[in-house]
Amino acid sequence: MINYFKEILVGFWSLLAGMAVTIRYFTKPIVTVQYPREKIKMSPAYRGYPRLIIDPETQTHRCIACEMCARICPSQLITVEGIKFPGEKQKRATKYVHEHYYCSLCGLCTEVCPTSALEYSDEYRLAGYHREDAVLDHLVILQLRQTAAGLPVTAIPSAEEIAAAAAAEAAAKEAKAKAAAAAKKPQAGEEVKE
Amino acid sequence: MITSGIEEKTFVLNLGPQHPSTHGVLRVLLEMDGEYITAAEPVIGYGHRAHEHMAENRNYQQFLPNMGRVDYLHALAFNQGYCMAVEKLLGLEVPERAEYIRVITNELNRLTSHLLWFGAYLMDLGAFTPFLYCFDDREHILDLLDSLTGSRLTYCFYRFGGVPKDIDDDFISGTRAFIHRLRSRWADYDNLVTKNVIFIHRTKGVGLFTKEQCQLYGITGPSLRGSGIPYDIRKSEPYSAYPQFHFEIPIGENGDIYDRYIVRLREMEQSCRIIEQALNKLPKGPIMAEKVPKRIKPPEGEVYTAVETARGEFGIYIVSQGDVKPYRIKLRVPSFANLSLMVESFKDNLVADVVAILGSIDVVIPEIDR
Amino acid sequence: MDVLTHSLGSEGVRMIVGLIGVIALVSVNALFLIWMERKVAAHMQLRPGPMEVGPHGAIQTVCDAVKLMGKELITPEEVDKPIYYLAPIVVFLPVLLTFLVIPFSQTMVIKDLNVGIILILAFSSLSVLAILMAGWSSKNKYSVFGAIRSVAQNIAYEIPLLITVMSVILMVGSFKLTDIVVAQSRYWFILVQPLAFILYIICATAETNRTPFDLPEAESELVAGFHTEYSGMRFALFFLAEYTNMFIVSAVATVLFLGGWHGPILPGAIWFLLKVYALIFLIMWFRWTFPRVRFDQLVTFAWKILIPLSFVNLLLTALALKIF
Amino acid sequence: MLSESIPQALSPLNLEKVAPGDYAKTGYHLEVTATPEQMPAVAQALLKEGCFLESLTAVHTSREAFTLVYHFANFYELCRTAVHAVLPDGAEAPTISHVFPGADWYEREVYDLYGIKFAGHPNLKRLLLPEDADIHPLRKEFPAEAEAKAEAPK
Repeated sequence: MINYFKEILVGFWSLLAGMAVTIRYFTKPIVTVQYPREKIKMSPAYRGYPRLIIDPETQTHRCIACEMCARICPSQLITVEGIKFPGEKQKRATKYVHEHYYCSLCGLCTEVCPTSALEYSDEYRLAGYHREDAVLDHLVILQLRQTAAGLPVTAIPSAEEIAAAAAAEAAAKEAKAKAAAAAKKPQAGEEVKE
Repeated sequence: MITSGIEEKTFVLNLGPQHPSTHGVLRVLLEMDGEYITAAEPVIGYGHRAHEHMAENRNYQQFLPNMGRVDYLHALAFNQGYCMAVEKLLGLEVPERAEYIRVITNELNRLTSHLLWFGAYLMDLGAFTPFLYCFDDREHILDLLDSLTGSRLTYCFYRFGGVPKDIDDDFISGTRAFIHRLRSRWADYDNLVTKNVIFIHRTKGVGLFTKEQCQLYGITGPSLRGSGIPYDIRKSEPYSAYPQFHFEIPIGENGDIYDRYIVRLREMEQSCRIIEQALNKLPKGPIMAEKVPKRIKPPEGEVYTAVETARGEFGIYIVSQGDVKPYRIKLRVPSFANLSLMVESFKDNLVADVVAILGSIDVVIPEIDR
Repeated sequence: MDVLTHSLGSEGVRMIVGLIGVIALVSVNALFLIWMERKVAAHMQLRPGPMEVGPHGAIQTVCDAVKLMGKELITPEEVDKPIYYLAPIVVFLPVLLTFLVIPFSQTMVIKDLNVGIILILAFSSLSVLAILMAGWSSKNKYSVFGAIRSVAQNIAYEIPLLITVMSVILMVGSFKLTDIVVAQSRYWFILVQPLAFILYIICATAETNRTPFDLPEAESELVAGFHTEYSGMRFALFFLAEYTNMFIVSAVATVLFLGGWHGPILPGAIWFLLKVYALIFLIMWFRWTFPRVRFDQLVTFAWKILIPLSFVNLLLTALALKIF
Repeated sequence: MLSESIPQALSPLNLEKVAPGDYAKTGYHLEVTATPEQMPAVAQALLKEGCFLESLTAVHTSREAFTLVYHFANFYELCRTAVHAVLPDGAEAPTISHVFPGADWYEREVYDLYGIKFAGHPNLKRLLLPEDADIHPLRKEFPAEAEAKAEAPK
């Protein structure tokens, strides 16, 4: 009988203790953020979609179209094309498209890049109305950012320019091949294929 | 096997796949006699993404992001298990500092997982408010991990041979402040939940797992420790920097829901202890092994490594045939075994207990489905 | 007005004005209560709650009501149609009728019946019939569970509720609500009947199906319980009835224990409403603090704890009345 | 010491190989090779030693054969036993789900993903894939992810 009443009292007391907690929190200030009105600054390490870095010296991107990122990407969503323009030492990207809807933001592309040409953006509003909205042309985005920062805009090579460069390169290669007729081609496309 | 018949006095209740408390897309067919359950049969696989098949078609690095998505609540443990297995295959030695960073982030991640479980479980039992208190706490950890790893949930942080980013003073002071804050909250949680008479009545003596059942079904994690078996991979098969820290393995007595609950609560405190020790003893040095090959191409062989996730033992079995792609990866996930025993313990319980038992073993359905 | 008074008599005018007043009160009150519930819940959970429509989201519930009215009324094919259609109306009408006897102040009572308290208890018990109808006709297993639970729960909790009310009535010697309030002009009955008050609040929470006794609609177990298959305005009627029921049980508690309209300075009606809303806040406070009890524990609790205690209370009251 | 008592318990079964494993390299303390037919007896012996079934899986080792891989561990002592059993394609392996009920789901999973049938299993149906699926995706002849993507209509 005593146990019966004791149990009731202990139980009742535990309920009161719980209610004391909630009423205490009732008077505390709120901790949430009213999103569209207030925004939180993203941490510097935040991984948005990867984008091309604007090199502070050359004021353009550093991509040499080596396709390392395209090969390591788990979802195979990066398309890079590049060509060696006459008079330049290295290849230069003519197309860098990122199909962001497949991206898992793993960060392997930014880590593997030999010229550290990629960084994460702090963009988190990635919703779109169409699937195509998530296809990011990084050279176009780079132009937009350059315009916003008041820097000279890097032109995207047109198809004719690319064709001309390709022809020039082919010609140069042919000349080189003739010069070293017996030499083998150095790199036979390292695999990591899909 | 469940067969339904009109003339029988039992009937079949379809719980899920869309149900407020099946924690994802789990479907359980319950054969009921009134509100009592006579048989239960789970139907899983709604979230099957064929991770094991993906593994066979990707090279070792490309499989890394998958590991954050098997169990999205304790992604870093899965990261670690996979990295450890590949490091074992390659014979890589991980630097001390990297191991410490792994332990710190891993335990923080365990805290997020347990906090989410705590909140979600109380929500299963009908109390909504603790859920948001936990999320308030959890948000602080997510901010910390965000500042380090760049993502908030499906982390892909560890790399073969170490970690890609070092922790800074802000992270260390933030972590210390968080642990202080979390400890000040235990009293509130106790008053609001642990001592609550309704909670105690809902959980004591319900959903018993005996030691024998645990052995037969291969239960691991807090569900096992609630039954009184002190099996925790962090102690039983020490890995990473865990042997260097002092911590206890909380165990329960009866193996009911209440014990599993208490085990998880105490485990959170132990995680805080581990993090504090790791921050105090954090060694200086590199965070990446020196000779990590650019192309990961392990020699022929097979390896099995196990790590302790928030839900139990995650084992990864890799068969390598000396290729850049793994020949076979098997993910031994804890909830898979735990769920198969849980179904047994549904019998002769009320439908309200199904929700309570299901929540108490903390299933993450994508982990089971893989 | 004179014409009306002439043709209907002053009593008739009183009834019509009262009816309009009640309908207005019920809907405005429900809208306010839903907003209040959201705000209470939000602030207990460290968040602001609705903030977008109107100052502090005050018009949010109006928008929701309009949305619910505009929604399609979905009728599942298999349901038992007449009962399915009838249930939302059956749940709502008795709720309206109970307002007939609630004394907001000495004069603000539509019809001061001799059996006021009994009328309220009788009509509020009807809501369980509506829940049974809704659950049974929906042909959904979850709904049936909700309905069955609701019936068992209401039967179990009706008894202690009546017995606790009896102990107050013993003290007053009248079923008339105004008499009960007038009897409290010197002191409130909560001072002499604290146990009865606690028991009454527990039973009232169970009667109105609120957490921790919200088993008929236990969200995490039964999806939405008896109103799983209802949509649009039909669902809104259930919702309205729930909140109005909360108002009624709190009003009765105010009358029985908190001295009704008695209070200094402010007019009686305002005191009455203040007390009612304070009690409603208490019930909301329960909801956002406690987990849900299990069905068998709920019934055990009623039969093994509440009913014996309420009997003890009744006996003690009778003894005390006999002695003093 | 389990690493001694388990080989003793297994010795009457005449297994092909019971040898200590290279823990640092593979994570195994004991490596056992058996035939699928011996598996119920092996499981029984390990159950008596207090082990639990950690995982059960298969590897499609070659066109003709699978290897069933069983991992056993113990709650109280660190001793992982890996049992390999080679199973020719098309053959049935006896179930161990009557010994370890936990193997029930693992065997269903292996059946689901490889099409290996387990004789005596009480409820051998698909676990992860839909019940009407007609594929066994972890067999090596199943098209790889990239090929499947290419075939899928855009």
